[in-house]
Amino acid sequence: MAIYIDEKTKVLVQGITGNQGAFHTKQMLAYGTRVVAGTSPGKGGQEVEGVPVFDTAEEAVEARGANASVIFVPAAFAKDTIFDAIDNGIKTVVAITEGIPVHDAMEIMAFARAHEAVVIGPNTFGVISPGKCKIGIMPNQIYAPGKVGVVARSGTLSYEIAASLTQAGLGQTTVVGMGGDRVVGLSFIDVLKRFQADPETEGVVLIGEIGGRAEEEAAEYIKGMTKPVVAYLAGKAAPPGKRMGHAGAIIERGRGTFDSKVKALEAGGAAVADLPWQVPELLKGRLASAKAGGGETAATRNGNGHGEAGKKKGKK
Amino acid sequence: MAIYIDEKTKVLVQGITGNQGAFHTKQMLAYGTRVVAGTSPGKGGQEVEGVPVFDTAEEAVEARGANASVIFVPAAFAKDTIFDAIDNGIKTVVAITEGIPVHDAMEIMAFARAHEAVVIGPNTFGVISPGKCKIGIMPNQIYAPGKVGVVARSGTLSYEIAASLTQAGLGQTTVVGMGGDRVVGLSFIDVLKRFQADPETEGVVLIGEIGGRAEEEAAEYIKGMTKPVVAYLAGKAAPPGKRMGHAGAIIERGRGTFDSKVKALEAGGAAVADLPWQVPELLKGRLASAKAGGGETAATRNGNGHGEAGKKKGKK
Amino acid sequence: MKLYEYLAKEILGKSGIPTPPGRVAMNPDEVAAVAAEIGAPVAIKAQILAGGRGKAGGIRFADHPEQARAVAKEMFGADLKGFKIDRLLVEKKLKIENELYVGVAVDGAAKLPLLIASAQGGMSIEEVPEKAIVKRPIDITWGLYPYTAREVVRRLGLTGTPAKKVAEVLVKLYRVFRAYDAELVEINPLIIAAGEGPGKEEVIAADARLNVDDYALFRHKELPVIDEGTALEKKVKAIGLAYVELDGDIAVMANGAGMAMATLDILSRYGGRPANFLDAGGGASVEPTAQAIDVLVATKPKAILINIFGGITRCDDVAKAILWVKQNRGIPVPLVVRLVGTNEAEGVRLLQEAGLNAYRSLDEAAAKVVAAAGGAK
Amino acid sequence: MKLYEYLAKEILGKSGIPTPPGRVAMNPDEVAAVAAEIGAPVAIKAQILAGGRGKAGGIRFADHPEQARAVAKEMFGADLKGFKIDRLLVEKKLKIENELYVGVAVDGAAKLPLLIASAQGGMSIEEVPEKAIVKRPIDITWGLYPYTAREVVRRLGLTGTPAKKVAEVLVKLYRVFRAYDAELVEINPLIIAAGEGPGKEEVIAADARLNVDDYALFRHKELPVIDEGTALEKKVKAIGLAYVELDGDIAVMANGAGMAMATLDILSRYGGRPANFLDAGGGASVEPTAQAIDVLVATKPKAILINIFGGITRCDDVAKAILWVKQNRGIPVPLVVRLVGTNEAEGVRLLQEAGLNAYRSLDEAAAKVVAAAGGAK
Repeated sequence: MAIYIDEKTKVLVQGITGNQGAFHTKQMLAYGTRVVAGTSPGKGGQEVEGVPVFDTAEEAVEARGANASVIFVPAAFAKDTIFDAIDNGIKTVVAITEGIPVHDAMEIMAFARAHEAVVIGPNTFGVISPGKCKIGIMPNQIYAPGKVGVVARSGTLSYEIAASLTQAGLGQTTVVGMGGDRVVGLSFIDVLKRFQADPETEGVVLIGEIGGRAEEEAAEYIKGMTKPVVAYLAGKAAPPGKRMGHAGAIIERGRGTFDSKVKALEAGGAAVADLPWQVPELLKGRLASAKAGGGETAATRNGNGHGEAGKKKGKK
Repeated sequence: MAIYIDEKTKVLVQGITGNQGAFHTKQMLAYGTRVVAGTSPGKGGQEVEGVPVFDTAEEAVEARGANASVIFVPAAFAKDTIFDAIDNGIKTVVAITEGIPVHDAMEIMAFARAHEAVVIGPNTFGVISPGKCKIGIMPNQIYAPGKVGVVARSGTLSYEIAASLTQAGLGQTTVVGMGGDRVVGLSFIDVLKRFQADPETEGVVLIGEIGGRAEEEAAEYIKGMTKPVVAYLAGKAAPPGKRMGHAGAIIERGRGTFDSKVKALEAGGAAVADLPWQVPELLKGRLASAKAGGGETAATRNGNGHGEAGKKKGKK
Repeated sequence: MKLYEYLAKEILGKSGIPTPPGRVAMNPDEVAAVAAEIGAPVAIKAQILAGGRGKAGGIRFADHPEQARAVAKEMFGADLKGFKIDRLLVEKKLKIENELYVGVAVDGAAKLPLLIASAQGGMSIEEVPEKAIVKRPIDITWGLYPYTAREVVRRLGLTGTPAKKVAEVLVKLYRVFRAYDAELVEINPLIIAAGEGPGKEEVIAADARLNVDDYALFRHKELPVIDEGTALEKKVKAIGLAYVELDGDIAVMANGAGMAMATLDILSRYGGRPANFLDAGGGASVEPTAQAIDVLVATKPKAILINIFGGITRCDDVAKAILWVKQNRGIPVPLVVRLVGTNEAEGVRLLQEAGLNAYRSLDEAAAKVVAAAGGAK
Repeated sequence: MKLYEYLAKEILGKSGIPTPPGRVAMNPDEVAAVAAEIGAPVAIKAQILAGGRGKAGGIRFADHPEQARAVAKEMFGADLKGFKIDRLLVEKKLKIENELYVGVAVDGAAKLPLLIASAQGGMSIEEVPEKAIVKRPIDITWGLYPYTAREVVRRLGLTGTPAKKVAEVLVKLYRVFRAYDAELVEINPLIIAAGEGPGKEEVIAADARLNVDDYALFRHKELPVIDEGTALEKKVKAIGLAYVELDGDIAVMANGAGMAMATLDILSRYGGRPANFLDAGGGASVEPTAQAIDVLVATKPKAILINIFGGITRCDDVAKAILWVKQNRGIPVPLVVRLVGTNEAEGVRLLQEAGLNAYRSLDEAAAKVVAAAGGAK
């Protein structure tokens, strides 16, 4: 199994006639994603990469049974487009678009909540269940099917780590990009809950960064998880008070520092890797001891993972 | 049992310091209603008829456990006041206020829907479960506890008929005023469903009027009811195209005529009285035959009630 | 409150919906001047607060300013559907490709705004077959978004530039509906004009109606006050009560619309003919009630029936109002009063002290007043 | 985008929130003129886009226009918290009874607007103890209604006229927050002035901050353009990318904020000191990427590291951008490129053809660039 999307997911590409929309439609099709329809107001009747284009999500859902949507429209039109998808019954929306006004994002999340839909992003690289379905802009070649769930705030950093997992023989159930904007649809906890409930996922990689309180909150949830969690955090060397590109990645008033996050995650029972390419080794250790230890929760374990890989220490 | 309100209902009077609010607080208390609190922004700390006044519904709910509210504030403030009640957990709001803008009413109903609250009114005389609780502005002396449910669009006309029921020995479980505005919280069907489900209610009186399609829609529902329904409709002599005071009471394009409503209701199995004071007699006949006939639905009966009382015909 | 076409168009125009070039004119010279200014041929349209104006001859055309003046002279002062023409809207005559209907109304049953559209515009929407009408309830919490407008225009069979422009009009029309507390805003016809060729089509509001919720006028001080109805109806409206003129000889006051209608029904049953009815409403105090009775007396009926079942209205207040009119103005015709409900005892006592009788039974009161007015007709 | 205090107050004032009489002035004469116009004593407030201005001496007072001119002469051109003072807001000095804090901000975790208020205004809200702060998330679907404002002012311990007026300010403040796509709007202090006695208290926004969401500026053409940051930061922002200046000697470009931060972390681990970082973002095409590299070269670093894991960004585009800069401007310092992901093969081929090497391993690339910049420090 996978979370959010799988081989049955029928994808609608909204904004399919734009450069990015068309390029990634091709990439998604090449990956094997069932891209069934696209929308582009005023361009209904055209085709992109063999995919039929409609004026409205309504037609795309009626004619092609789309049940997930990916958004490539410009930021100014994103709210209308996402509303279109959700109002027509689509329950999973992946918003790639960057630069969506934060008030629009708040309204989008309220609309999604009222309609019990999930919005992944905005400003996300997407979500991929390797071998089954890819919705997003991540490279096709770095993933492999397997047992590890990955959740990340940042795109390229997650590619780096996903590629190292794959290289180490650790395939993925699903890799989820939460998105880099201040207001996004998913929290770490939302995704961790899904991985915890997914029978195929055996371990989880959490890729966070400085700023905000999301990692600290996730740490609380991790305490009750029965599956091992390995984290990597970016921003150790970032100076306080500077916004580091992502909306949230700024250290303010002692909150959201690298150290506070590492401390919280380790207290929650997660292992924290020093370098991206140490994640696979750390996770292998954790998976092995989880198998040995049965269904104990992270909080009952006393392993402190920070530096484990670097120091080449075994599991206590 | 009663519907919407009963002896456990703890009433908050919003706009308690105004003339109408204070007068009807006194009347409700005299009836035995548990009026536990009032609100009037800026007047918190005062008392009206011994009832403590608060600035906010929040305090009234916290301090006094109010679980229903009645609205006497001027129309311009009604939306804010009703939102206040509902947002603080009150699930039954009786809006007496006349003249609420229809856009405000639409927003009130959307807010109530989102919060699973019931709004009775606006522009209603209220709701009364005789002997248990009265929330509204109806005279205290005309009701009696009993087995008949009454639902009406219009206030004074319902008083007329309730008084005649009481006089005839037919007490009431609950009398509900839907309100005379174009947008109100309850439909006939909403209330009929409650009466149908209420074990103590044995028969129902529906007091309608020309205009709109509410009576025709109710007639469809009545077909499936196991309890007898007697209707009285106002507006037989009203000329088409003139708005008769109530927002809805206008006959337009052949819709909502007296004859179409009578026809629909009779087809649904309801008896329709010619004059208000014929209602009790008609209902007694229906109740007697319902008792004899058991749980059959109105649609399976073939009684056509129109003029029954006038013509002194017995039940077929 | 209904707005004149030209005012409705001003509002639509400000909201970004294209309207024809033109202006209202109050006399024939002004009509000619506007025609000269915007360039003939022009349409000259009577500004009255009623529909079906076109069929009744309320829209005429002129090919040059002088002809416009002549046409205007014929129109000013003429009677149209019961209204005297006192203002004309002079507009550029349009080349029509296609006529649509678009409107937003309050749907009482759904408790939501209802977007209504049809490809068969130009006639009253009531005459359009149901299957040619697209209806779409709008979630008032969220409003009307472009995607919904696109769904609607698709159902209308529009494509290309007209589809895009009509969808934009729908979004703006809904904004007007909300911003102006409208009960109804409609554009009929919304015309599609050829423009400068394919892809350059223009969409223009050729006629418009905007009815604002009377209850919401307190927050629309920007709007002019437009009074509808007869002089008496206006007078009673100013008191804050509802009044309807009928064609009989018994003046009727009751409290509550349902009760007022039932009172008419019962009078009819006894062969009486109501002259009017006045809904004293809920909780009117002494002074407006007295003013209302005064209005009834002024209609010179053969008899007056006052039927009050007191709830929020108090019987003693009604009695006081009756006595005030009786003492200060006099009531020259038979007055039958039926008084029950809140503060009934006090009200009856006050009337009795002044030598007036009050009935408890409406049946009896109705029979009595019909007899007083000369019996069944 | 941060607005100057005087612009924020203009907007609050237009929205019905009382602000002190006053105006911005661009030179000492103008300061004296405003002081004469509104009447001394006045407050003279440096307009800079940073907080903590009061403590740093950015607010001074004058008892008459000439003193105001003298004070202004001292202030203009002075450096305050890294900003050069080029405009002063001259306002009537207020008699303060009480200072509150009120603000509305975006709460990322709750995905909702957050109303924040405290009876302890006048200092930075970060310094106010948590228990003295009232926080109330607002359902963006419905907005902030007066009843919510009343609940908040009750928690602040206000009663009477101040309670009523502060509640009104909260409702208006939320409207500004929404209407201007604010990330943050705050009034600190919101002062309560005695006015003409009990019940006549006045509530006035003594200082104001309004930060508008950069992403929403496209729909706020009514706002002036205010550029923050250093010249280089502005230049990169104009290209549409994110740039942060640091104090080392290795210029860094990476794509994606997380990757950029991780790159700095890894450089640090090898003892390297980043001079800056530039987030090439997602999907930047050849031209902006070339401009970005050009910016890095202009910072005169000892070495440059470009770290790209291509997703929406295509490796071949990055390679083309590098080659364009190399050919047209020249790259005078060691350049280390790490290139993997979308269109990697094509990108690597292009670089190789031009005699440049691309690494697959970030570890290796980081070690290489630190060495090129002179080794660990």
